[in-house]
Amino acid sequence: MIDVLAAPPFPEALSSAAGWSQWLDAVSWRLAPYLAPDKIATAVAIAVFAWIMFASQRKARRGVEIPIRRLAGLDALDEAIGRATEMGRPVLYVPGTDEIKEIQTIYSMMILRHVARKTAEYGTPIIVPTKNAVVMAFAEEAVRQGCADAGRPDAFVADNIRYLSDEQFAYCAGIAGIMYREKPAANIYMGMFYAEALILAETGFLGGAIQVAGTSRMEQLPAFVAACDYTIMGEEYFAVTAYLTREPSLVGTIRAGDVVKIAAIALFLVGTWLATAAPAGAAGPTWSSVYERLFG
Amino acid sequence: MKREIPILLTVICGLLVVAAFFAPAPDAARGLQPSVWQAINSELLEWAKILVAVAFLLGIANVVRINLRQIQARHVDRPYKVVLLLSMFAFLVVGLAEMHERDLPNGIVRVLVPADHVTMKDGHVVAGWVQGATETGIRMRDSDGHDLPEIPHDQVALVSEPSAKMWVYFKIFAPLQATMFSLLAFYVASATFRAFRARSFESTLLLVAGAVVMLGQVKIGNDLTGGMAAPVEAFLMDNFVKAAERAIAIGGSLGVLATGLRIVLGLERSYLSE
Amino acid sequence: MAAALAFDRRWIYLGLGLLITGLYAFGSPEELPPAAPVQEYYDAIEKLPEGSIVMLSADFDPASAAELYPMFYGTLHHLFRRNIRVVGVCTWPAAPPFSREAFRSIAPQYHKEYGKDWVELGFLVGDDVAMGIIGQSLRSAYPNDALSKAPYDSFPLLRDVGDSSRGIAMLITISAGFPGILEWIPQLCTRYDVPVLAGTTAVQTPSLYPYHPRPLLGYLGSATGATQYLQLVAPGTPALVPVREENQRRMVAQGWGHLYIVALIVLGNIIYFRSRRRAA
Amino acid sequence: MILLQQSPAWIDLDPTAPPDLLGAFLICLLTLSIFSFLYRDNPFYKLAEHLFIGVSTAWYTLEFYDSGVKKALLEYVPEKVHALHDPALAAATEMGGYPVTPGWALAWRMGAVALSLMLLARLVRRDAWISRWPLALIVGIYAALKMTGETQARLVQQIRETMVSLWSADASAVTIAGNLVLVLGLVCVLVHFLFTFKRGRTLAGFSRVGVIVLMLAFGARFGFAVLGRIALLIQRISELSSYGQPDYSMGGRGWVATLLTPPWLVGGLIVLVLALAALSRRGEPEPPAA
Repeated sequence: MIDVLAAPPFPEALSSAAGWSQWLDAVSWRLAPYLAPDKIATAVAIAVFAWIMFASQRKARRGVEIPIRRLAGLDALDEAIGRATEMGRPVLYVPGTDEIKEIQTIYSMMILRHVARKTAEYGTPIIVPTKNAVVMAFAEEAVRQGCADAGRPDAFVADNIRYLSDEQFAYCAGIAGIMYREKPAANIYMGMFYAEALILAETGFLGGAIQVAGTSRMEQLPAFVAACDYTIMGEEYFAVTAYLTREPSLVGTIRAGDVVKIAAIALFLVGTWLATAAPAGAAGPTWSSVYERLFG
Repeated sequence: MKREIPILLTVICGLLVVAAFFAPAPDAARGLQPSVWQAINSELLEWAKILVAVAFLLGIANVVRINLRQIQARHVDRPYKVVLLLSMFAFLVVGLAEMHERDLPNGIVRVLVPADHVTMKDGHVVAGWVQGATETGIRMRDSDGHDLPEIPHDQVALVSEPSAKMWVYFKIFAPLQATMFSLLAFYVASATFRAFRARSFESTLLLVAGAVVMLGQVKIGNDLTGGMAAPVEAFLMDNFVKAAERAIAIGGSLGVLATGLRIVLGLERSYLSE
Repeated sequence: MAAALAFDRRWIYLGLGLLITGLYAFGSPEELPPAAPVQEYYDAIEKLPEGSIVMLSADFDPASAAELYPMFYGTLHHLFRRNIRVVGVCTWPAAPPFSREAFRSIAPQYHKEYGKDWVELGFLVGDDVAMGIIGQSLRSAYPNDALSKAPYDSFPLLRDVGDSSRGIAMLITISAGFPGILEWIPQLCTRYDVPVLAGTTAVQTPSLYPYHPRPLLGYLGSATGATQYLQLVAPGTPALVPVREENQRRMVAQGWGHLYIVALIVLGNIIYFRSRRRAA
Repeated sequence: MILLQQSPAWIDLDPTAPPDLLGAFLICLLTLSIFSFLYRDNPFYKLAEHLFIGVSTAWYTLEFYDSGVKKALLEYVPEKVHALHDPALAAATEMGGYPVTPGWALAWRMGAVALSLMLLARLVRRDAWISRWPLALIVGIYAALKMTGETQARLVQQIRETMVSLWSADASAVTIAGNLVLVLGLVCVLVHFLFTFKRGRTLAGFSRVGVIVLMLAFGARFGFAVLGRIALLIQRISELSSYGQPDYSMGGRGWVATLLTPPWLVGGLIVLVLALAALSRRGEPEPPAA
């Protein structure tokens, strides 16, 4: 399959950048019929990530402690619930505006279980408005389990888990109505939000409630940061569930992401150093250009 | 069985698509032909495409079911739900008729699809339904379903193909959707005044950066700041925002990688327990 | 504070509505200074050799047409003016009418022939998967075109593209969100090494910065970018002059709208801090 | 703004024709009905909202059907059956550029047909287990496609693109500062998103800087969001005002002609109805605004 005559030759020596560049040419030419050479770096990244993920999961399952840093927004959750209890007012938990197929909604249910345990411990009512009948069923289950976790199964009030509307703005108006009438002392927004984030955060702010928000959706974070007291942003959102549940598979995934991030930092710092050190306007390949080629 | 086969399907298809990603690319210059990987990849993606479309069509059944139930239950919004269903079905019928103009019986086409008009250079107008164009001219069919003699391209001055589907799109759908989203301008205005507070160092930074971008993007903002806003905004965007967005992109890719790996390796099963 | 803020938000709405309407009605067009990525977008099209094939993807719907349709319209003029051949595709189901309107009105102005100089392939369902299919083989993605429903190989232009997306010199996507430029990059641009230009909505613009200048050669961000681009293309294209002027006119109202919002932030915060001082 | 060559027709379904009067009235009515929600929820808004859901659902259905069912199955399958008997067509049959026989192409596509039928089982029973097969396939393919593509474009290549030369002889101070901000900013934000390492002072310091960079980026996003929303609003105003030209007037001259154009007529009607409704409601308590 390989036309040996047309194949670029291997270099004589590998002592210079030019030699390495020629070596890369020769190797990728020979690999091309079997594997896309520009995608090798991607394959390595996937393999390394998978390996660390499985290793960390195994470690976590064996009971080795992998620490997870405390998130300011999480401390705020307890504070918010405590304040609601002092004031004798309920806690409002909004699980986002998407369906259960959205991963953030699933994670929101795990957080809800934790929040419901706390409110049950304090004996504070928790109101959960939902935009979707399926989400409502999941939310009911989460709150019920949370109450059970606290040893207070009687604290579960089915009427407080409400289906409002499938229409985005009608759902939003319904939540605003709850904020006006029942005056929750703490509003917790966790999950996937769209344009309504702005209106919710505004209405909640005017009601004077302490507000904690969390979403991995960047578009809506500005509204939450500007109008809420604490915000769990971006990737932090996924760490919350790992932190709360300590489930080995989640912890292992977070760990693998961390290690790859550190590797990424190291890799581009080396590249930046090589690029800065490279002679300006060099004609042939430099160490920097050879290094850059490794990334496809 | 009920669980194993779906997971097996996920794993096999997933691994095949992953393999195709790394498969050699065809290269005509070197005589590398497309491999069987390209064929499998192409057909699997085609399957996914068809299934996504069919799944969406199933959604219609859901819309009908929910709204019918509300109509039956004498919901307060009952008249509106009727409008919803009627407008949906009317538009579906008109749209499907236009799409299948060539396959449908003539009587139905005559009622549901507006006639086309071809104006000739001599001012003469031919009415009928355009069936398509050949190298030499335009083929049309008359209101009885008979083929008209082909009209040569060089005699045609103007072809008018009215479409009820396009009319509904531009006169109803487009203005409604555009206006729905423009409401957000008002909501942003209200929220900025009533709730966006510089209560911490972080939110202060956010509001200042937002103001810089708003001023830097428009002429008057730049004039009012003595030409400072635009360069400051450019520096902010090209460096700070680029750094943050790149970190977010890297973090996002790790999230996709983690979930993707778990799904492709058959470890993630939550999507099956719907 | 409560008193100052609890007044009806509808006054704020009314203020914004009146301001924008008034300025749009009475403002006169004004020139914007050009931005670097817009110039790069323009230059990238200028540098394409005549006769090369570009894939122009309409990935938007009426909700964002205000920002994006002028870009699409201007880009198509620019491409035809430069005698570049255009393959039109859509990954948004509500995009085809806009794309069709633009092609149908612009192609005759440059005496461009359907099938030879341009072809419309229409909407392809599947988001990322649709882009994957297009990247793998345009022929598999679209066995027929959208206008005349004729087979792929009956068009000289598509025969020149062939199977692989490598037959395309550049992808230009006018993109409103998902799916769009952020999906085209992994599925087509980096995977098959196709350079890309993008016009995007304001909301999406910040996400593009990491990909510029590679593989994203240049981009138009929001209404500002569209106006700056039209300023560059309109000279020499009389049909674009009214579009440019309309956009420049809108930018006046836009500017005052921004000032209104900035003023609201400042005012809101002054009230907030004064009431806090009083409370303390 | 559209400049008309001739006066508009009452109704004209030709998309290339100048906007017709009926269309103008509809556009103005629907646009202003949606805007009326800013005052309060009302029947105009509700009607427009439900019409929007109905029409948009139908539009998406038509397009999905056209691309995913009509072209991919209803036209594809007969075409390949035809190719079975036509050697010229058979020779041109391929899958993703790889030549196959029409029989193979058909057989493969039958897989999609079978899976589609399994999906349709949901019409009969919502929890039909057989419908999980096609769902599993969709999930697997999307996951694989996104995972590989995004790792290349957003991880590997983003690392590569960060390898910038920090300074060179001819670089300005601003460029050098920018490069430093880019590289160090990226390091800090990535460090902020490290979760499983104990935080000493160094890590915490990096993380603090990372938060600052993130906040600036969120601010920029906020500024751009405002830009986009206001642009949409201006376009609506522009479209309304294009129908306020004398060409669309029902009669009269001067300002009377303007008042008799669709936006003013429709707007007046909506204001009148809402004002009457408000008068009849006087004395009742105001419900909380959304």
